[in-house]
Amino acid sequence: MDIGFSEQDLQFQEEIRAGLNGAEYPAHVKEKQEKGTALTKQDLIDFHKFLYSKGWMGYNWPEEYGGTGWSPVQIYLFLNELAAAQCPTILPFGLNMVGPVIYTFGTQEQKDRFLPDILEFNTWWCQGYSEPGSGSDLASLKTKAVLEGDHYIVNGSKTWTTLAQNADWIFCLVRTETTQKKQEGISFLLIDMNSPGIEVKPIITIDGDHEVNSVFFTDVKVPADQLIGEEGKGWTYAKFLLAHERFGIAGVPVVKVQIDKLKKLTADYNDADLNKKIAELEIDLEALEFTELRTLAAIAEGGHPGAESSILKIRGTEIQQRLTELYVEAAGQYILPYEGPEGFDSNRTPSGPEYASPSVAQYLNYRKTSIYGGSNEIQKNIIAKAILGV
Amino acid sequence: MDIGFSEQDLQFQEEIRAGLNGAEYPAHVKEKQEKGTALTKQDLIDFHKFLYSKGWMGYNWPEEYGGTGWSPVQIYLFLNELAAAQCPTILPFGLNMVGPVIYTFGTQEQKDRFLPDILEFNTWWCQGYSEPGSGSDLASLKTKAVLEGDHYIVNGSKTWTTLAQNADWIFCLVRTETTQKKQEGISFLLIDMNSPGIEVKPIITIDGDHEVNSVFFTDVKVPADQLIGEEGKGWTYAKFLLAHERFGIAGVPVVKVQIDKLKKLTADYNDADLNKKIAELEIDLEALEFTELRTLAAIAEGGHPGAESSILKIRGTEIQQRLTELYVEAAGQYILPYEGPEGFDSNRTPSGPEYASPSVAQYLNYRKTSIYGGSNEIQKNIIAKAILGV
Amino acid sequence: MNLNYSDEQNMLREQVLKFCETNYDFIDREKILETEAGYSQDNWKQFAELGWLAVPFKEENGGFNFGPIELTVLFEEFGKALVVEPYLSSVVMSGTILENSNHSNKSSIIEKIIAGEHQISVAYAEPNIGYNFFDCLTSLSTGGDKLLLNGTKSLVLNGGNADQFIVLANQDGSSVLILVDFDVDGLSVQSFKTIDGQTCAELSFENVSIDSESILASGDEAEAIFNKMINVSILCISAEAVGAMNASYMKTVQYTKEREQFSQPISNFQVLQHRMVDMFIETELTKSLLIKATLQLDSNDPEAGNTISALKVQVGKAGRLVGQHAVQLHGGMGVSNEMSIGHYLKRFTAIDSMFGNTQHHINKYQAK
Amino acid sequence: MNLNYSDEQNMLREQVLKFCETNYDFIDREKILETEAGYSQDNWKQFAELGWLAVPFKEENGGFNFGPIELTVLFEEFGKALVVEPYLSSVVMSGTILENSNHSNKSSIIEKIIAGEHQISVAYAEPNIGYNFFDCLTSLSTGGDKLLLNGTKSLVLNGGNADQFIVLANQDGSSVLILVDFDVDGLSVQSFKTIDGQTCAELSFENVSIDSESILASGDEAEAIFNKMINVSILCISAEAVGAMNASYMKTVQYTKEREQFSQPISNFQVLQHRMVDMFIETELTKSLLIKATLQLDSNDPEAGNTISALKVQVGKAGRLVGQHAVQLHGGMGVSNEMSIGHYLKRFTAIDSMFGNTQHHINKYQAK
Repeated sequence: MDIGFSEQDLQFQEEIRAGLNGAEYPAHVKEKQEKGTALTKQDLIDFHKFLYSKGWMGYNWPEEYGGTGWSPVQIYLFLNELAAAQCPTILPFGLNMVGPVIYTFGTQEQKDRFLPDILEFNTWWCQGYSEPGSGSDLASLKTKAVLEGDHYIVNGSKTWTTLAQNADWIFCLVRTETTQKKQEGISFLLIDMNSPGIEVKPIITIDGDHEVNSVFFTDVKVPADQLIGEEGKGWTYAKFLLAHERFGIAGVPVVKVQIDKLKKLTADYNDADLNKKIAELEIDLEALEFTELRTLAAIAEGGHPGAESSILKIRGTEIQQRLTELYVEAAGQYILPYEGPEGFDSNRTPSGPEYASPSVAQYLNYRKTSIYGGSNEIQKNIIAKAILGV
Repeated sequence: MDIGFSEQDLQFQEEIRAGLNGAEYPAHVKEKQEKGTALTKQDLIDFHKFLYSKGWMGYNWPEEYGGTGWSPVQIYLFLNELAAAQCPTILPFGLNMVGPVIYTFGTQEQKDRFLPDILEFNTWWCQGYSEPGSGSDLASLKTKAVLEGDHYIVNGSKTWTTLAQNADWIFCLVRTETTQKKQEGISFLLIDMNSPGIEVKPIITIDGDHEVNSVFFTDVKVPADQLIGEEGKGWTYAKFLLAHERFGIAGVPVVKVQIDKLKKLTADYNDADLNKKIAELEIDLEALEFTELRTLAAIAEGGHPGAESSILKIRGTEIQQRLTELYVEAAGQYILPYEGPEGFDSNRTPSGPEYASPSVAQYLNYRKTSIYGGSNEIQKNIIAKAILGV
Repeated sequence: MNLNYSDEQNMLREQVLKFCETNYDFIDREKILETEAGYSQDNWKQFAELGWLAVPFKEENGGFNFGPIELTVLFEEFGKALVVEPYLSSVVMSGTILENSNHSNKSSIIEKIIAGEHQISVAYAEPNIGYNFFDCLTSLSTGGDKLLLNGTKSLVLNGGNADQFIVLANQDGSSVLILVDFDVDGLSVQSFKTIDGQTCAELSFENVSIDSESILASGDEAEAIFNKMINVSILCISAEAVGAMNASYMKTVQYTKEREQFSQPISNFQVLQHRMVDMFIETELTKSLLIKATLQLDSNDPEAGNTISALKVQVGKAGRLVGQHAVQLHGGMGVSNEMSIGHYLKRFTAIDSMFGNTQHHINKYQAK
Repeated sequence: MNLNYSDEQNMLREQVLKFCETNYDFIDREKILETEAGYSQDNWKQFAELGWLAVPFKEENGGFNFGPIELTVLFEEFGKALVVEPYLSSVVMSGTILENSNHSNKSSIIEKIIAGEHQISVAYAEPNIGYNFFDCLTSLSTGGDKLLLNGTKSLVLNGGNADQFIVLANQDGSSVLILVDFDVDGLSVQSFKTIDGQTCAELSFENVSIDSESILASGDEAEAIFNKMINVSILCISAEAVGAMNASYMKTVQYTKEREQFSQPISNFQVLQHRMVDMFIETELTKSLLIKATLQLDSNDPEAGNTISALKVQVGKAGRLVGQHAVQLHGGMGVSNEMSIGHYLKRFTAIDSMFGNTQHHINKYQAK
């Protein structure tokens, strides 16, 4: 065991840092990052295309599929540098979710067709898992796909679909068969969002933002070769994906940067109570960060993310939520004026700390983190099974 | 609504205070209280007999059975004065547990036979509920009572029996019949601890003290007229008793005094962190105290202690446990030397704060409070039923 | 000691409850939020007609001479329905200061408030002083033979709708409370929506000319009156929080009994049951401290200030717990703006932030 | 970066595990606790024969030249079995100071320690200075042509069995570390059992004559060595805590699967399941910080001190949570002295109190 970074690792870190500060980095994105302005769809596309241009997009993919094949330490350093440069979060839907499913369970044709576009960010993916009737209990889903000739006909609806309004493709869990056991009869289908019969309706969340959507499917025709793996095996792929999704969901590098920011923002007040709460959060974050490194190392040794990834999801989202609470506490009464997703009109901005309004929006928005991706209660059920062996 | 105490109430308070400071108060008990020395069995008897001599013993009993018939406010004031004078806790087994069962469900003969001795503290009672196999699940108890002529023959064992080593009588839940439904077939029996066939074995708890015991019954003959109410109805009486027991279990007056004591003990250090934790505990205690008053008031209006008494049990024991943690925190490393139930040899006492060693013993001992009297998890199940209406 | 509400108090509660059931379901409220004023003038008129606006005022000023108990009854019910009408700012806050001041004209102003024709907001907060309201930079100074008011006041509740303001300012190092018309020269008002669907304004005073009759109180008297106002205000929003907690856990219980997952209502899951029990317990404990503080304020108990701090701490913690659990147990629906449940969380967050947050009042209580 | 234990380290773990399985079940331990010394001299002899006492020492002093990693391996396994032998005091604490000192005789003393023939305890705590060990009142002063040691040292681990003491004292406002024989004139030793079944002593020095060769280090050097000793000691008891947490949750899982209530194993109850999940999570998180701190100490990383504080905080909180939950889920059996489970809680409580408790290290970490 040793904790040191090798000469190569440090050089790697330098390269990433230089790249993020280099001329190729999209200037309009950087400007907005620094100002804290919201990014547009195109900004995000430009950012991801920049990553691709540097060869970094497949940071957690095997080389075989165009990935970097980086070591856990390199992945760790890469994500830390992105966060330190206040880069946008890499969108997980293509890269961390459907991508690994396709390269693990897809046909050669599917790999050739979809993986390059994911890496190049030519396609924006979204996730069609939850339904109005099935949140934590995914297996109870009702969206139906019926095979007619060489097409499936899909009817039903999905909900809480993040950024569906921007998406080109959606990966869906659909029911292809009704069986006794709810987990059976579920299939994993890739659907073009431009297909006739798809309708996207916004859901406004309590922070006032439009991030999630309902997606309705009415007689949507989906070519049968867009089925992943076998019919009825969708549950297996879904569980594989969920375990991968949990990974990185801890958001450690971003939280680290945000804690430093909070410390700077409140440095003048020197509030002992707040400072101690921040210290306790930092300690928890250190523990989580090293737990993530241990998990990464285990995976690099050929392990598979299991119950450990549930720890990352649970504790990661708890820490994220606590951090938003500390921002709100620091901002005090100045959280009151409501900014809205567009930000205040520059001629009409309330006084008080500038971070106040975004803080409360973030606090409200982040309540979702303990609900999505399998609620934290479900994660605890998963761990309970694993440690109790029942 | 109004919060003020009436002239009579204030006069009543004065009377209690004067009584506790009066000449009749057993001097040897007072001396030990002030020194913090452990009280003997005889000390406790003397204290209770003093209460009886003042006419205060039946503080929460109806006048009809020799009680004081005091109002909730008077009871509140009485218990506060006892705590402020650092009196021993009134033993609940006779007064708060079996007493109300006897006067509510007993025969006239049983009332005449047992109640006066409880009030006068001529009999020390203990509680025979838990068994090795049935803790939270009381209804699964196995101790058997078989009617033979005018006697029951009792076989089985009870455990966690507090102060059984001092007791003259034990009230027991016993199985008189085996039925499908576990709650049926249970009866409520009063047993003389001097009966042949009873054996008491100490259980030492993690603080090193001998407070609880196992009680074994081998062919113990119990006169049939010591059965309370009807055979098979024991479960009803047990639930009635548990609801009464929870009441007062919050221990508010004692905690209040102990918080003040902790503040005084640590005043010199002026530890801001500790002081804030104490303040938060005091706030929670204020809320609990007024909740208890509300419950007392509701009972005085003819209500029956139900799910509310579970709040008192849960929150009361949580507060008690947190207080012990604060004492341990305040004492720091000086908790290390182990005093034992007898206290340090006066010639061999470690330096460091005197309260250190008792603090850690109390901390360890008080882990029991969230377990006994129906564990806090069981209390939450009870409330869940009540509020969910299922 | 007597812990029972009087018949009159119970009737008042019934009346408010019925009003909210009839006029204040979630859809009604949504429509109100979309209006420019941010509250319903019709409702306000009804509040006046029902006599609610007269509740805390003395009889000599045309009020009902009711006290803290009746206010908490009103606010508990307001809290359940998330009422956004500016009762706190226009009746409680400004009313408390006016009644305790020596302003020659106060009776006639109060009469107009009671009639629902006049609204006054208190301007106490500023951008850089946090919860230390008396450290304000807004100052009243002598310019020639005139008194001039300069400075910025922020977070003025319902300020965009106010006809007058009561401004806390600093005059030569001592506090003053000044009554200012909304349309005086040199005052500009900018109104914002708040996170919980209400409104607040920022006021900027530039050499606003003040005549000495507009000074409601000054020095120690001003601070005493102001503190009294803060205490009553905390009591009212705490009562509102208790109502909102009640509604939150009741709605959550209802939802979990209806929502099925894994082929059963999710209320079957013990972890969720105990979570709801915690919500219930915190609600009850908060209600207890609310009653204690109410009765102490009612009887002018010198301990009332400490209990108010204790209450604010409990409201902060319990509101957070109840609000967050309610959202969590509603799952995705909890974070949707179209369900009421997330709006309770927003209101709890706003309430915690006002008049000193949880940590502020822990420190205040500790230093008692 | 490499997070795998070496084969050698895994073998050491296996060896300790096997030893404890064979010689250290709960009954064995109970018997050891009842002895006068409070530990088993036989075990100590075996520790020496197995080479464990040589683990942290440099080769030049007859040691194995192992580092923090091997120490944590040992202590994790000790923690699982609640081993009471005085490895911390007699090997880690005194060994660290000796090795880093310039004492002329240190090699031969260390050889005797490694052979299991000699025990030294470090006397650092005092009755009135809390965790500020350098503020000690025990002083080394010049009396005529002699150096005289006066004062009281408390909580000296295993002090009743020590052949020598290393005493932290104050000499003209600067720190000194002094080696003192247990039987010198003017030193009295009083031994106590500790709450977790170990022993500690109180030392009283009355004009104890010290020759200058017994001074192991002084001034900044003494403080640097002392701090190093504290860091390694925290690391060792943290590893012990991780082992104890592991054992606590595994035993709890086992118990809940066997214990039936309401006609089913209590492991069926979701609330208890999630409680055990929390125990598991805290154990894993603590283990992570333990590894981080270990590797930083191993590589002399200047950040190591902060991570040690973070670790001590995590150990304090997690130990409390795991220990308390374990007792609660064992019900009455949890508070019985005849079950091991309550003894883990006692050890967690002792560990939290040593070398700075949770709050102390939060403050230290915050001030970093």
